[in-house]
Amino acid sequence: MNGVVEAVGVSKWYGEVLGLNAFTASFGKGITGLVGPNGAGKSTLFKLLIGQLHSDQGKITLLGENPWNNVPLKRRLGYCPEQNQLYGWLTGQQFVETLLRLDGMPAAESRKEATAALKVVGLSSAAHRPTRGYSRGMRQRAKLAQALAHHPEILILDEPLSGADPAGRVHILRTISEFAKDGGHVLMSTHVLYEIERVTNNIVLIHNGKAIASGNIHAIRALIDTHPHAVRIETSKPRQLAQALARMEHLVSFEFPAADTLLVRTRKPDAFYRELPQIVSDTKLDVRGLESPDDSLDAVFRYLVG
Amino acid sequence: MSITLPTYSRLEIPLLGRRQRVWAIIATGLRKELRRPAAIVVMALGAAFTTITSIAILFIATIIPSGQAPNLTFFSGPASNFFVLFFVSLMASVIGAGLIADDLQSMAFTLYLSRPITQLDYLLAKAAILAPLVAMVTILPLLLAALVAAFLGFFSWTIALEAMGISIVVGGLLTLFYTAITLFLSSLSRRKGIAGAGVFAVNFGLTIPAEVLTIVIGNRSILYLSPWDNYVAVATAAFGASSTGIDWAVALAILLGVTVLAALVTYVRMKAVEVITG
Amino acid sequence: MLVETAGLTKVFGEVRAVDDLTVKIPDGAIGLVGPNGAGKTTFLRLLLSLLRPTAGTAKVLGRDIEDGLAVRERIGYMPEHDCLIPDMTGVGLVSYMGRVSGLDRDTAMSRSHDVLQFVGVEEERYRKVAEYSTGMKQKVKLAQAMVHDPQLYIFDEPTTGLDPRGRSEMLDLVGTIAKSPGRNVILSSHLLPDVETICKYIVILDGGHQIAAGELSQLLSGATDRLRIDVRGDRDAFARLLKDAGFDADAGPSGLHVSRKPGLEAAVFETAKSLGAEVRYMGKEIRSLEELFLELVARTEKPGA
Amino acid sequence: MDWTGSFRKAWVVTGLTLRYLLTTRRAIATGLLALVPVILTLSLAAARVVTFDIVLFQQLMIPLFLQVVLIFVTLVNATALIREEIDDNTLPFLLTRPISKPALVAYKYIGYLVAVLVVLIPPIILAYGVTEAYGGLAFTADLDVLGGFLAATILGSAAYGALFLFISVLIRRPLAVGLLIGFVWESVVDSIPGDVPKLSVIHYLKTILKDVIAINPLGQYRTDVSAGVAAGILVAVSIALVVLAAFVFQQMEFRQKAG
Repeated sequence: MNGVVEAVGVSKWYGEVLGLNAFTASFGKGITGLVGPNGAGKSTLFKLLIGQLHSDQGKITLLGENPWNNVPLKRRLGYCPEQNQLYGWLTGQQFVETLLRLDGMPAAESRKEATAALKVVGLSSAAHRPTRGYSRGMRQRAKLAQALAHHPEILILDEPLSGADPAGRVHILRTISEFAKDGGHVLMSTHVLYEIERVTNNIVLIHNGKAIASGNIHAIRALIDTHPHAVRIETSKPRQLAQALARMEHLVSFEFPAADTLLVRTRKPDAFYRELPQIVSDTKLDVRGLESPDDSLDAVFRYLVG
Repeated sequence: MSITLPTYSRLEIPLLGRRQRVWAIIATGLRKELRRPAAIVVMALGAAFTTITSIAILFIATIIPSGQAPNLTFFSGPASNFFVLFFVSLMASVIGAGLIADDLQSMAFTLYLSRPITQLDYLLAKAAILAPLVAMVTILPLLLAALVAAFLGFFSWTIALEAMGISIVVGGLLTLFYTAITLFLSSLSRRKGIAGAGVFAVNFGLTIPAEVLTIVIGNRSILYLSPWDNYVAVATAAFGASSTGIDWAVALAILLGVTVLAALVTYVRMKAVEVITG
Repeated sequence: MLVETAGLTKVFGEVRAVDDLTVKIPDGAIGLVGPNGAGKTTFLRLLLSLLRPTAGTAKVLGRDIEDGLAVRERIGYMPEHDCLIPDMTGVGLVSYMGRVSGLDRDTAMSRSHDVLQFVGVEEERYRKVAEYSTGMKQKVKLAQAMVHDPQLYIFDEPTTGLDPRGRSEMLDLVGTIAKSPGRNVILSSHLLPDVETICKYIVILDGGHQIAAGELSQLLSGATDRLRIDVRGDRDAFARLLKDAGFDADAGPSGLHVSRKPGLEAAVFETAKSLGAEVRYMGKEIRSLEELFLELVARTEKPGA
Repeated sequence: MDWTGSFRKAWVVTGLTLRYLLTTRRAIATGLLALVPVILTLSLAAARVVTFDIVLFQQLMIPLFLQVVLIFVTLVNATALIREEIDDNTLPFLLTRPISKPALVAYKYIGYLVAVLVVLIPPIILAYGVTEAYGGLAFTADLDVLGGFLAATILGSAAYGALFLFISVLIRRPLAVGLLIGFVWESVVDSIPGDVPKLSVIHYLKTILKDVIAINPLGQYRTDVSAGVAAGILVAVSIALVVLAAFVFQQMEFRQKAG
């Protein structure tokens, strides 16, 4: 039990509605990405971790402690909720500053730290405007600033990228990476898979209140490697190539969807990719392009979730 | 599970005009209120209570010998029935307070605005939802009281019919006033509770002190402060009864003025409402 | 022309949300992109005639935006934020909105079932909107925009908050609409891959100005003819061997990028064979809209903006 | 226990609450209503009403100030403290800070008390001042009346606030229930015989006024407790209700609106 988050058989129900169902997982250091469809239980997990909900069953710990009504633990975490509401009548600066002072920081110091945090998230120019006029992307940054400003050990970010524009996404992801580089832990959920791939190798797939896969992205890639793949090869001689490839035992079918295309289905993608260069360079066949729609986090997600 | 896409289908007939669009809002709004338990309870209680008390007031007036033959002036009694004030406040806060506030809260206001109607259409439709429901405690009891009295032979049909006509005008005035005030309060905040509390505050915050003061110092011009007393002055004058001490014409001007002002401010405010999205 | 504006300006206090904007947008599937605060939402609201321009004029489908009713009769709008009436059923809400647009009761009901069927809201249509999931709400929002069969659809961030499956379903729906003859789409989104999937023509706004507009394929054609190769194995060694063979390969986070020269493909497989590496992807390096966008926005970035 | 830290947090939460209650639009509405007594006394003075004296002041302020303004202002403000943060989803920002939930309730309640007193006290003093000035009396002439009303305002704000705060923690639509209690129950309770009036706040407020003030329209008011006891009961009830609210809040779970 030395993970940042340890959950053993955690269940949470809202009346009859499922939140988490015997959720068991252990998250390590650095950045961990939580991926799952809407209603899978990501927000429920976060709320349990920040002590806003009480689990019905099982045991959950954050940084080794039980989070429910645990006041001292709050100093060590920063949370960025999914909702976009802020205190509209405060400016960004006042917002972060006030929350810092609630951490027990003296006024002068919290002003300095708030200014610094807003600078980190790139919100300095709007810091003195009331937050009610902020766009979604600016709200995301303000929420991130208040989560970061007191230098917590762990950041819990619920959909931190939703609503941010492309430049904002890049900025937020960079901020998160730097936080993790300085030794912080980050748990973040997102729907946009290719973006989580940019900042972390650790992901947890949640579905129906359970962790269905977790760990290094390469381990999940291994999952990809064992489920059937379709590979589209662009070549001037698709039939000759098909003949050459036919000696692979794990191939299921060949298709010729276009004059210069060969579509191969294989049961063992890793073996296929390992053997392919040998065959291509031995036969000197002209292969111009190679792609597989099944070789992505998106695809593995679809495969596991069905 | 994957979805299959049925084909995109075309609409072949032209759109109806603005009047039908506004009517759609009214009809849907009314139907919704008539299905809400809270609204039904308040309406039923309100209509029943005000009607019964109005009839009672009318009977008592005819039974007590006043040296007068039953005439139109007897109807000023039910018209100034204090229960009307109470229930009109209750109905305004239960039904009216959410009419605009809810749309602001759920941001459905944007949805209305993206339709081919104007802000004015929207407001008129909302007013048309509230007004008939308010009329159930402002006009209906007076009509029923006159009807019952005529059937029982206390009044001649001529007098009863005349009383009903006046009731519609006078009750209509009160209905308009409360509709405008309630919609104004409802447009101020996206929390309908505050609008509802506001109706109570306006009513009791003005009527109670005005009446207390009048009794204590005997200067009746203070009653101009109270919308309810203005209405009573207009109603008694309309039924030809002796004056309550304040000039009905001034009272009428105040009521109409406030109604128009509230409607105007609401309209200007709704035009300026901007839902922040980013 | 779908949209034509001349000197369109909208000022809120000191902020010039839309600033002297003159654009000509052709019919079809249009992508509207720009950073936060670029004036996209204001621009869309001006087109819907929900805001009165401070200066300038605009025509939508040939009609002046002064004539708000006529314009809105022809537009279906799907706002970004939640906007559904929570205590109505899905089918009730859609048919209600149809009637407010001017459909008669029966047509509104029939259309409402049709469009809910189209967007894939099945049995749930009889439940109250408050109980819907995010994806379902998004679909109802789309359905209410379709009910009066408008000529122009305006989608403001239709995929926000959706999970990958919801997102691809939504994009399929938007794509189907965009492909229907006589139906035009303006799609405003931060998710540039979405825009790339749907739109043929894009308009990029920043600071209330148009900073670029044109056919997507042309805007993106500036990319040189390069190959991207996704290698599983020793990527750096792979790049070194290719360089030794005379190709200017460099390793980036998304794989190797190599200028295309004759014999490259053969060399790639040769190298893979000698290193025992796997080639997972090999194909044209497409300059993505995101790269173009970041480049353009960086160029026009004003200090303190 | 880190006392300076707790004090600092109390200061911040109280300040935040004050700011919310006094700088948003609701402050305009409550402020306007609170000004009605002043406007009334000013117009009475301007109209040169003969009987305008300290007895009239009381006759006016009991139904108007105690039974309408006080209830409305405390209701609108006290129900905002927790319930509006829940509705607006802003509560997580406070709940992820190292401050316990009961402390949060207590500090917010203090902020509320300051805010409503800022809104309610000046008008009552002003109205009193206008009355005395009109009668040509010194400001100190009827200090017992002013004192009685100030005490009733402070204790009433505390008790109603605690009551409405407790309701707002318990149920989702606190304003509706609050309206019923405040405008219906509190106004009819006096006409119920027996000990029933003791179940209302207004009973104790009137008791205090009756006991403290020499010239008194409440002279005939039926009550069997003294001002001191009444004040004690109100304070005890306020504290009990705030503690209850804090306890319920401590055990509450917060789920966002579906989405």
